[in-house]
Amino acid sequence: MPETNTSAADGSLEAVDEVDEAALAEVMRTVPLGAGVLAGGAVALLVLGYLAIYLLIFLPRGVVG
Amino acid sequence: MADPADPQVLDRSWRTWSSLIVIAIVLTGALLGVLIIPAVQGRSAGIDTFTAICRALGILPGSPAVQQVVSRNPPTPVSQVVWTPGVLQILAAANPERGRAKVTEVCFACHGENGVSISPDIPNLAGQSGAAIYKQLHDYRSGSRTNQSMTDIAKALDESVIADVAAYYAGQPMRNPNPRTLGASEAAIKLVELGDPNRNIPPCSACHRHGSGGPIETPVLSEQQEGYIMAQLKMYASGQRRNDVYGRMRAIAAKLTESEVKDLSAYYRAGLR
Amino acid sequence: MRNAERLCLAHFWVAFAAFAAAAVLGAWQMWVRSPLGAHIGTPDDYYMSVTAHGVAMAYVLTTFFIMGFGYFVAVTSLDRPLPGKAWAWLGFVVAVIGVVMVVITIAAGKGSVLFTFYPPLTASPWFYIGLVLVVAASWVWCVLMLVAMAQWKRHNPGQPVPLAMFATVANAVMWLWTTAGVAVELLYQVIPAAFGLIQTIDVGLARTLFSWTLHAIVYFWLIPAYIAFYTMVPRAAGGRLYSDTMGRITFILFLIYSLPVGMHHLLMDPEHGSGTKFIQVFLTAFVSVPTLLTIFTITASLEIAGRLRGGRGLFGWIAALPWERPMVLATGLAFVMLGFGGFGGLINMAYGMNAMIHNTSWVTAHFHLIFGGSVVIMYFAIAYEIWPRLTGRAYVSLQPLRLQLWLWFVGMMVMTLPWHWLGLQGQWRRVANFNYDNPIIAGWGPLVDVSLVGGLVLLVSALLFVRNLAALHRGLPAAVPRPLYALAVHPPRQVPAALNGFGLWNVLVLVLMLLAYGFPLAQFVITPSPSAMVHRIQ
Amino acid sequence: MSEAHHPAHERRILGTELLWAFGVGVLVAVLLGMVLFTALTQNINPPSNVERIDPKNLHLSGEFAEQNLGTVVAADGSVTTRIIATQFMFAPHCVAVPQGRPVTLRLASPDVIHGILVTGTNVNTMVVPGFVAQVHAQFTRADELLMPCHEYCGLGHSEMWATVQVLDAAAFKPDAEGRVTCAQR
Repeated sequence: MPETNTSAADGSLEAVDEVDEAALAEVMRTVPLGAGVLAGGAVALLVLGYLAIYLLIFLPRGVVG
Repeated sequence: MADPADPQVLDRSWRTWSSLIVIAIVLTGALLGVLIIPAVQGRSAGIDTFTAICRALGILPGSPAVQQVVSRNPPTPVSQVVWTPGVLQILAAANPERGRAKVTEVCFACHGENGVSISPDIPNLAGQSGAAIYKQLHDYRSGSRTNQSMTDIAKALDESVIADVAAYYAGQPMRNPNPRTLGASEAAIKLVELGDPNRNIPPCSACHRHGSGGPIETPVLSEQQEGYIMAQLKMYASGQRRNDVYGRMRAIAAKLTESEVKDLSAYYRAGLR
Repeated sequence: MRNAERLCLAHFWVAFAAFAAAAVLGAWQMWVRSPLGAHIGTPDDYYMSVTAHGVAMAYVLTTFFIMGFGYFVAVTSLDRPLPGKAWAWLGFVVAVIGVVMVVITIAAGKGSVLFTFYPPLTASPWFYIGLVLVVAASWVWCVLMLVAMAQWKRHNPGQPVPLAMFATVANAVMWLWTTAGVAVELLYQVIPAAFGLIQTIDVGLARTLFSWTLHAIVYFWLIPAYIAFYTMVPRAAGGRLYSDTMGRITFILFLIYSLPVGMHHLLMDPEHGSGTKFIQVFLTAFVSVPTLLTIFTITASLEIAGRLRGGRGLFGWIAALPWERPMVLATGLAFVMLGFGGFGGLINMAYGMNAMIHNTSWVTAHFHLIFGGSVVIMYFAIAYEIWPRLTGRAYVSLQPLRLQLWLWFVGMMVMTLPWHWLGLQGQWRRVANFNYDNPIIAGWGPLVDVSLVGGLVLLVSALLFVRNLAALHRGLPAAVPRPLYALAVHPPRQVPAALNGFGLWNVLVLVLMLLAYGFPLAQFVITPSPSAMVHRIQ
Repeated sequence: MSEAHHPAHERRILGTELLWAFGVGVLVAVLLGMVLFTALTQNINPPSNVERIDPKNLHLSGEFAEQNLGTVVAADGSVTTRIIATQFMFAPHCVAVPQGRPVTLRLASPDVIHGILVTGTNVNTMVVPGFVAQVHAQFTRADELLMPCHEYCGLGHSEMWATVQVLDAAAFKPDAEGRVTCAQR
């Protein structure tokens, strides 16, 4: 399939795709530190929310079974 | 020694480990849910471990954590009719021709030969649901519902004749809505189509029209006699009539005002739906 | 595209037409339930509308979109013509006939049993038969996907199947397993009852069979979004996929763990023991694993892109991402909604805690966020991404596309956050109107109004979406766009057979289903529970 | 081969993913641990009675006949409330329960699927024809609560709700037969 480079105008959906290998090797030294912190933080919030609902709303409403 | 990069070798360890992990997970869940939790809960509630495990599996009724309650004594039912496939079979197998014979012998005098009654206080039966007619005749016969003339008539009928009569009247054509009576009140239309959430009143049409998916025995209300509906609603409200299972109509009728009873009776004389 | 454009476009347009109509109905439903629209429309109208909304969104939008997208992926990722294109068109026609039957029965008021059926209530048999036709057509699609992958493998021995196609086939395999439950329920219980051939239904059995389908079907809807995450988003952002292997493992985990967990929809049901419920709750916890793996892998892929574009520091890469591209923007918004929706889901699955929110607006909020939010916004992004390839035309501006995505996100959040709160207060589901004279319910009124605003924003967004796509058909012809699929940082050269096919996983699914559903289903076969009389709405 | 394409680097990526997966495992363990802990220490289960009953003749005799419905205090002091959920109402439509005492709610349906919740509490169950649904609960505050049907049961579903009166010890007075009915307000 022929590849045609379109301009980076707003009308084009296309991502600039030619990833430079050297640049990639460079960023891979840090990746996925930011992602780990971000995703880890988000998931930690999720667990905190879960525990909060369990302990602060569910259990005080009384035991069922 | 095999090359560790060989796809076959790679695959063998994938197969083994993934199978082991997946099965270990589900067995852990089963061990906890079916053995450990019920055993511990049962012990704290004084239920033996075997019973608690059977309850957790659903083989025995009850919670593994709570003693099961004991049922109460049998009382008198408000209606003896039980809807089963067998009863529907009887209705489906009924013979309208035999029903006609009975109708021309007895029923026609009040309900008319084709189901249009002779008086506003006697219900029309033309096109009525067979199940509804069957239920009422059955209830008259068993004494769940009483009426000076109907009780004696119904007691003389056996099950198959009841079904035949029900089938005969159910097969009679319903009359077309009478345009003269279409001017129903706003309040009645609201009750029929919307009900009143504030008073716990469901829309009448949720049960009383064809194909509403409501209780099997509910009569279809359309082109019905005004005086009859009014009388029945009043008898339900006072508890004089009580063959509605679980008091569904008693509860609703008790909440209706006098003018609503009048409006609804007028509405169903026309039978908009 | 090798002439599959028309096939894909036909599927997509049926999907999106149903979507737009359902969005209108959804907004109307919210209005009549709110204090502002009290006493407008009858319950009959409302349940007709809810049934249509559910059927259109859950069965028509999803099935047609997934089929169209599957054909697109098969042709583009394998770079081969689609096998059995005539069969694909036949399936399309059968599915459309099914939809027409369903629409007619619902519009006639003979289908008001909602899209989840609730036997012993039954609708007109043609309602169910229409749905069966849609499902049968989707089985044709499943077979074509399997054939396409098998043919490709024959021509490329030892090569790893492209991830997009691997995931699509995972979805097809899962769907074949998934539909077994509802197919048995419909063909063995509900349709005979609707025709009057049987007068009673074993309700416990019917609910258990439906639960077999009920959870995995959601993952059937979801997998296209994840295909976009793994195979389109990294390239759209200008980076690489962090790990191709994790992608394969994720889709395999979806296949095996979305099926033996459906009984968590029956946690409040009296027909199963607490122990058999616990087993499936235990497994349900593991169905969160593929999503949590995806969150990390995709965030890492985006980090690669952001850093390649000059982002620095711990979070600087986030600002450096090309948020002006719809695919990237949709992913960011989808992740936020996935976070909230996933949070709600964790509460739902928590065994005893389910009692706090079962059948309340909390649950409605949960699945609108997960499905309507994160999944459908990715459907939008996928459509925006591939529409130029299908039509050979280019957007004049991406502005309306971004506006539409933002509106969808804002509308969804404004609608569902109040629902969570209302659910905790006990606002229950599936009612045509609320009695705002009651002091408890009156207190809910303001929040219901807020959620209505969210619903109206969603309606605007839905209509704008259809407009954006329709406008492109009249756009300027453009050159063939560049490749769509992302490369991995380490493109797979060879993968173990386990990660290149589904034989092993099918065996494990079978084992899990036997352990999870074996006894719960067998109990109804050993001693059928007392059956209930059929109640016909027709 | 650049550094990023080195097999060692590929293994490092997988190692990082495994580390994350380990974290996910910890998360799953925490969630399940919470469930397990409350199940073992507080006996919290979902309502799972699995008690079969024929819905077709519920009204004829036995505990779900009309006269047996409502709240009753047994000789041993245990409180049981029997409720019928039917199209489109509850019988009784007002349920009296005691504050701060264990109550067993037993529900059955003679027709189609229903379900109940009690607002602001954890009381929740499906009512499936063919089974007795049972909830063991304690109501903490004296209050008047709503008990709606929360599962679609037909065209009158929206109007199907009952009231729950949580009565304090002074107001919760059984009659000679042990029955307790709602206070008129």
